[in-house]
Amino acid sequence: MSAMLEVRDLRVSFGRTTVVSGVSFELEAGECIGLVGESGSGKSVTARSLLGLAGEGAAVSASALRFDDHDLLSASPRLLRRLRGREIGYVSQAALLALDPLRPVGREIADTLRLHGPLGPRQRQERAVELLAEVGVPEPELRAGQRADELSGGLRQRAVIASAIAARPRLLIADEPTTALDSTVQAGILRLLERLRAEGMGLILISHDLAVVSRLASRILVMRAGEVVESGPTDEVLGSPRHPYTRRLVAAVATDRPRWAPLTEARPMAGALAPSPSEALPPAAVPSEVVLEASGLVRRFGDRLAVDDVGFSVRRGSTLGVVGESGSGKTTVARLALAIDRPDAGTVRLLGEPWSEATERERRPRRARIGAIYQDALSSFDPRWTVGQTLADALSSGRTRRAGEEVAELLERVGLGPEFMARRPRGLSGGQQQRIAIARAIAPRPDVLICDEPVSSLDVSVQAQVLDLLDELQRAYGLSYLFIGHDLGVVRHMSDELLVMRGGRVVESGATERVFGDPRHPYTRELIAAAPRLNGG
Amino acid sequence: MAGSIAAQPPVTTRTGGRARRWLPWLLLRAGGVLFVLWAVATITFFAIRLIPGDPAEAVLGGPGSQASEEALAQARREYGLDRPLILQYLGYLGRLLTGDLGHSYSLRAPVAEVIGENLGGTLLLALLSLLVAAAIALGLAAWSVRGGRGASGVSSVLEIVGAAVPHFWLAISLILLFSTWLGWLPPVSVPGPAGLVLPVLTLAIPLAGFLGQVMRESILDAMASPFVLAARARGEGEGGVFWRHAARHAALPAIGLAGWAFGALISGAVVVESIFARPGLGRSLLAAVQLRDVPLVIGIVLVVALGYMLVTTLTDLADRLADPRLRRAGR
Amino acid sequence: MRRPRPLELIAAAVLLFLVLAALFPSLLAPGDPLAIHPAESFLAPSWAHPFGTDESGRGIYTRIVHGAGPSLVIGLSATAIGIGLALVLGLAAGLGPRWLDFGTTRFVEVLFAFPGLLLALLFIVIYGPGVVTSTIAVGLSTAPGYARIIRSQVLLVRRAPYLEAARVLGRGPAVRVFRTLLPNLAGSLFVLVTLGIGQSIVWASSLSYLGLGAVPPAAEWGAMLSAGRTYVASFWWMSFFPGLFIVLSAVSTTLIGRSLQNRVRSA
Amino acid sequence: MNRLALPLLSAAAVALLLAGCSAAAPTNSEPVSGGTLVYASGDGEPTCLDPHVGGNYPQALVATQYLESLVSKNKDGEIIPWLATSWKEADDGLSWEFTLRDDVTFTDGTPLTWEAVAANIAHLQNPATASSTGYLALQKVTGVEKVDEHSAKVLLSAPDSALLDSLSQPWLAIESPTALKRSQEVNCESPVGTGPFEVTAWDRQQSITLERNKDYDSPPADAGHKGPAYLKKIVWRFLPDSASRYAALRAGTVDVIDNVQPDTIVAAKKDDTIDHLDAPRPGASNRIELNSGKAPFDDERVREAFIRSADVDDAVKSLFFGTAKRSYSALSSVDKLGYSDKSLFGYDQKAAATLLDEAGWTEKDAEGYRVKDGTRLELDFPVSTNQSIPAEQSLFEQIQATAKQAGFKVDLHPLDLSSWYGALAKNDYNLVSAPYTKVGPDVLRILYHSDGTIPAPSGYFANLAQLKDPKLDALLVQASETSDQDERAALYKQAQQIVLEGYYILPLYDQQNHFLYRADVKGIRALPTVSTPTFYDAWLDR
Repeated sequence: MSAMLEVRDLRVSFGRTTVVSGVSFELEAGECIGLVGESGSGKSVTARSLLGLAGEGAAVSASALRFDDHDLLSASPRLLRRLRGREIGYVSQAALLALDPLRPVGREIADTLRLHGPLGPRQRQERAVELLAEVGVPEPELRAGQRADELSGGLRQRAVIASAIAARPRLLIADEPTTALDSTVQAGILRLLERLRAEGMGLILISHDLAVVSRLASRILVMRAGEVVESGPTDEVLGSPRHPYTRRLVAAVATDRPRWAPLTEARPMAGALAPSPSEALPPAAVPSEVVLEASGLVRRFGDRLAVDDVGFSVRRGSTLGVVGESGSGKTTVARLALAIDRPDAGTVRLLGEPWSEATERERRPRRARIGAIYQDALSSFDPRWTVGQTLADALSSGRTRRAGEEVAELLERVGLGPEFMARRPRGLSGGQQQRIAIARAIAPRPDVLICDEPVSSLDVSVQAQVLDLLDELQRAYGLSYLFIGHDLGVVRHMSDELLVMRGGRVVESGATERVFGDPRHPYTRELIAAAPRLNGG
Repeated sequence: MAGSIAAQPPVTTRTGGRARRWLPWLLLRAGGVLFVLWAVATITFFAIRLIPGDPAEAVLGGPGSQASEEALAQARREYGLDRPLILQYLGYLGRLLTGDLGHSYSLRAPVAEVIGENLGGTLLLALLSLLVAAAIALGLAAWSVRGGRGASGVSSVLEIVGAAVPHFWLAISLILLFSTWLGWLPPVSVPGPAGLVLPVLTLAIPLAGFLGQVMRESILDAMASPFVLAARARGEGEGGVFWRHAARHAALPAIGLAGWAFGALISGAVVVESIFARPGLGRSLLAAVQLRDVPLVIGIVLVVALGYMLVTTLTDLADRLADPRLRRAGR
Repeated sequence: MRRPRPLELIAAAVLLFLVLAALFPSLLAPGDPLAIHPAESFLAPSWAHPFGTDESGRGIYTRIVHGAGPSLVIGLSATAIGIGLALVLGLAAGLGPRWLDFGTTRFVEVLFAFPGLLLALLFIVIYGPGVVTSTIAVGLSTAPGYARIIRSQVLLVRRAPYLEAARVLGRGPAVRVFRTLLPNLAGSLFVLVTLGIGQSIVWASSLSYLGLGAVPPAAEWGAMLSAGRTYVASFWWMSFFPGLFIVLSAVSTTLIGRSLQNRVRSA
Repeated sequence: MNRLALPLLSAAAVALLLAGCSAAAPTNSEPVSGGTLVYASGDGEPTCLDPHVGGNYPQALVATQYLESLVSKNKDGEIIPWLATSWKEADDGLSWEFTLRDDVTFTDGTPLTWEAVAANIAHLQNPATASSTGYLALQKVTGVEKVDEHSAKVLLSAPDSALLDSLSQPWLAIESPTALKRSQEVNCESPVGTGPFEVTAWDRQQSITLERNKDYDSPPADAGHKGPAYLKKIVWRFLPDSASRYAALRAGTVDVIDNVQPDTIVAAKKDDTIDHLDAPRPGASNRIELNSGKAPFDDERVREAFIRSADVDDAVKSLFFGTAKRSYSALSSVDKLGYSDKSLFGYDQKAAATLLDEAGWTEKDAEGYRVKDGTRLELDFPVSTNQSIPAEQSLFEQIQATAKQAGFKVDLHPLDLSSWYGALAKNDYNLVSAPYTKVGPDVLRILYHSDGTIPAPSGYFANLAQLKDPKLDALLVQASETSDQDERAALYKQAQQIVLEGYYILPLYDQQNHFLYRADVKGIRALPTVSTPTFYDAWLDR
């Protein structure tokens, strides 16, 4: 019996640029195949072209593109519309935006039933509530009437899946279903997809996160720049990757990689700072002075307690990691540390002197001592300035914007050539933007750097380069980091000591290896268990 | 005749929240309305006093009346024009609070009655024009989204041209075309629908130009958004996607524009009502100012200001109901 | 830079013509816009008079060219007044403490509550008709619209992450406002200005129509349009061409503004 | 796009065909009773329908349909009976006795008696009525006495040869005494008269409704028929925009329009569905008054220079398309005693130049304007946009242009009515043009007697030329008192010679008063008193 879905050397191009070329795979009912690749690898376009939604002006060709006995290539728009939703379900990439903010969630689910089912409006509404329950949404009646922004990320994702499977399609395409979700929520979503596959639904799982794909997919296609560089059973591809790109991808995953272990082939650091490429060695244990400490921090927004009695201390040259799910208060702690926000109670001291109690005027000269980098680097740059101007401004603390040789040297230090000076941040890749943000932060030679989710939105390989850069700079300048993240593997790899936060409180703290070795608090244990690991299970 | 507007819904006052917190918003809003009405009445009261010419003369059948000294003196006493300005003002405010808008000099009738007669005509004209403008703007947007390559270019130019046409030039051209040459429609307003078509079109086309430009951006954003892709992936046709999703998103900036649109419609009504000889507040306002009919001017201005405040309060409310993000973001 | 679309070329050509006409009218139309030739009144458009002649035999083309100056001056200065006042109100509301924001917003609402035309009417009836008063009147009545937009833009930019980043880098409030906030505000202001010029010309012509604008025999488009109004049934060209140029100038300024904005945004 | 264009074009073609040929009008010879006539006026809506209050022309136009005067006039200008069957002036000229018709009742049932005459004259002279035209015309009346039930004696402080002329005007029409006892507000809204129609509704800013007076039978002597009017109803509308007013007439939405622009008269001549009624108003001709009360026009040579520098003939020909005849007289050509002298007003730039040199305005400034000891020869000319039709405003612009060649800088200030009167009250003018409608040559006394320069309390004064000539004053007073027609004609001729030869005014044309009406509306005629159309004899040939 031929496969449910057959794709033979699929090719998609927009005008002259080819985005996908030579992609072939088959899929049986109840089987899950994984498409892995970084952003721009064409994995998402491949999936969408199955629905005829590759995009405006896309030219799709293939020697075979069959779903059951339908030839998707020559299907009429009417047939495609009948297939979408009824036979092939699709969970779109930016899942958190896949629900119309102005319409109740239940209505979005009922729409699929309206398009493909005989049910009247009232039965559709009831069925939508049942579907929400089926995908594990608590209080489905209440949630069905609410709008997208009144639901948490996880619930929204579940509602999108409910909408995609409402008409019981035989194939489900899940495009980045778990990005930007906390690990525990991520685990829940993957369990749901696993159940659907087990019930006989064909599943195409698309993600940049190898660990996520490895948990569900029986076979994996690794895509790079529109081509399949490697494909085969999951354990083979991950266990003994044949293609160098796959190897680099597997290596770049920070989870379980010890502190200081370079995630990228050790690249000789140009310039005066090239340390000897010795194996991962922590810096000499210098008697560490506390550069930044906080005690008894409390911060309330309206009737919500965002930070409740949080204390910590960061030693010179070392990294304090702060891990917790969204809404745990870690970003608020960062803003209190930076004295951008005033605590309701408790104090922050920088280099031994009062920091949160000081007035803004007193703090201004000492601002140079503490820098910051953010998850969305681009929005932290003045849109009208070029890279050169941004860095010159940081160097001269605002007086001159002349792009001089110090700027070139600063760029070099973060691994970028002088030609970047004239460029506008808007035109650069995510990784390059974050490097420039780091260059700007270290320009005034700070002692402490607050890193708030610096790599969360970067592809795995780019993430690795940025993390290695941070390690190099820490070792070269004795910088101390307050490193905040929700990806357990990344935070563990970067931090010497760790804070685990939940609901605004520190539930556990201590040396990173001790906390991961024998986690004392149940929430920490649950977090560690939920973190996806390369070796499956 | 208010200024132009870019696609930017106004930032509303800073309170909001669940039912319990609606109260402060309502109180603040009511306070704002009262303040604005008081300010408008005061400014108009004193501004009109700056106009050259003797108010008493305006009382006696308008300017150029060769009324005798006794008649003028009697009029001054009757309308209290001989008392010091401040007393007149306080007296006037007092009567205002009791809802007495005073007596129109030129029309020799209570202002409230004059406004009552004319309000209907202007409101009907304004509402119809708003609806037609919205329909044209939405139609253009739908055509540009689904009409293929040239469609969106042409429709955006149409919008810009529409917004750039002066009301009276449009009115004259429409009369020339539809009445003088084609003879389909009466050139001046006659009872019944036929008399409404040209005046409404004259007001609606420029407004549609503005609404179109404002809605176009949010419609194009919506059509390219993930939730529209998800809808298509569910099997929704292009029509369904436009009317169920994109059109609603276009309503947001349009609602934000309603306050400004109300002002533009009233100003436009002054011109349209005089060309088409339609009774209404716009025309009465123009005549009242020229005849220095103080009570009538202030009466009409107050009613328009009240109308404006109602519209902005409604749009504020609609904003919050339509887009919960505003409410939750505490804006 | 994107290849200019045909529309932008046309708009640029129209604007070029208007600016040339405003600066060197006699270059484009040698005749005297005020000289009367009673024998040649009410002539239809012909080679001698491309836009026909008016009731006093004056060439309408000549008067439109000589009218470009005053009309553009009204457009520019009314916009300057409108946006200038709006900038003060918008910045005060956007940057100032909450009570200032509340106060300014209420003031803007009062201005808004006045129908634009009434504000202009009162102003003109008090200080007499004429180009200067109608310019100030148009400026005043358009200010609230702009103030509301500028206020929302300021609030938007004020909350932008790059301003907070500047604070982390230790920049004082003055530096943050003048080196970062205002320059970024200028971008969105630019669109307002181009939109404003077109609208001011249109509104100034409406005032002339109501007999409150330029004093005859000045060759100002609004006054010409108003004068031609009574002859519209027999001599359509007296109203058509001034009206056409009012629309053309408003459309071309808007188009140029819009395309420059797209250029800046995508540069 | 072309999918849509085809149906649109064909529909337009069909419509054009329809509009082109007008329905063939059934031609009846006998008047048909019934039907509603729609009158569209270009004037502003009157503030009061009782012409006693204020007293302007829009009031006269509508009041002619429902109020009647004691006497009327025929085409030859002779006074003819109306509500009064006969009248006799006392030998000493200090009183007039009027005998009234005994078979007339007001529409509120009150019979017409001598009391009506007394009540109306009292109402006109009562300051509360704030009458202006009526009040000025009855300055010499001291009281009214009963002679018998149907005849009254009007007492005068001095003989008044213009009394009958004044009484023939609608502003002094006779209203029901019972109605006059009501408040002014009510009376303004529904005045009660004896006319062929009566006011039944006034929907402000929309229309006035007049309905046929069934019991009417008191037409003036020169009326076309007896008994009630033919029309059942008249709807009196206000369409200020002249272009849309004319379009409404062509579209058949309205039947009669006034304030017709010259170009539309010419267009109407070519359209056989529309007829034209030309009824120039009596009283002063349309003229530009030169303010001799202040420099530079206190010097007669400068006045003549200005008049010689104004090319009025060409302007009138080009702007009015021959619908208005140039006038060289202070009075309307309707008035038999009008005197004109063409030679005084020839366009002669050379003469103007020599006169200005003689008057000392020898130097010229950069722009070519005459200068004398530092001051420029500048003239303020406030123009009332309500009272001067666009063609007249263009005429002033053309005069401005030709006067500029002679060195006069004429500044035109178009103002709304209130500001215009304000400027006159402040003597803030050198040139001005103001129409004055009045039956009879006595208008000269109001306009040129030195008493006319004394402003009324409201600041208004009629003698805008500010002419103070004792000899002229004496002539005007004597003329207003003599009842000998020949002596009266000679006196008024001398008076007009003084005004014209003193170059105090620049006459333009008769006060234009044009009406256009659908060809199928028969029997419209203008009353020879103030040239207002009456629809008593009108009927619809439909």
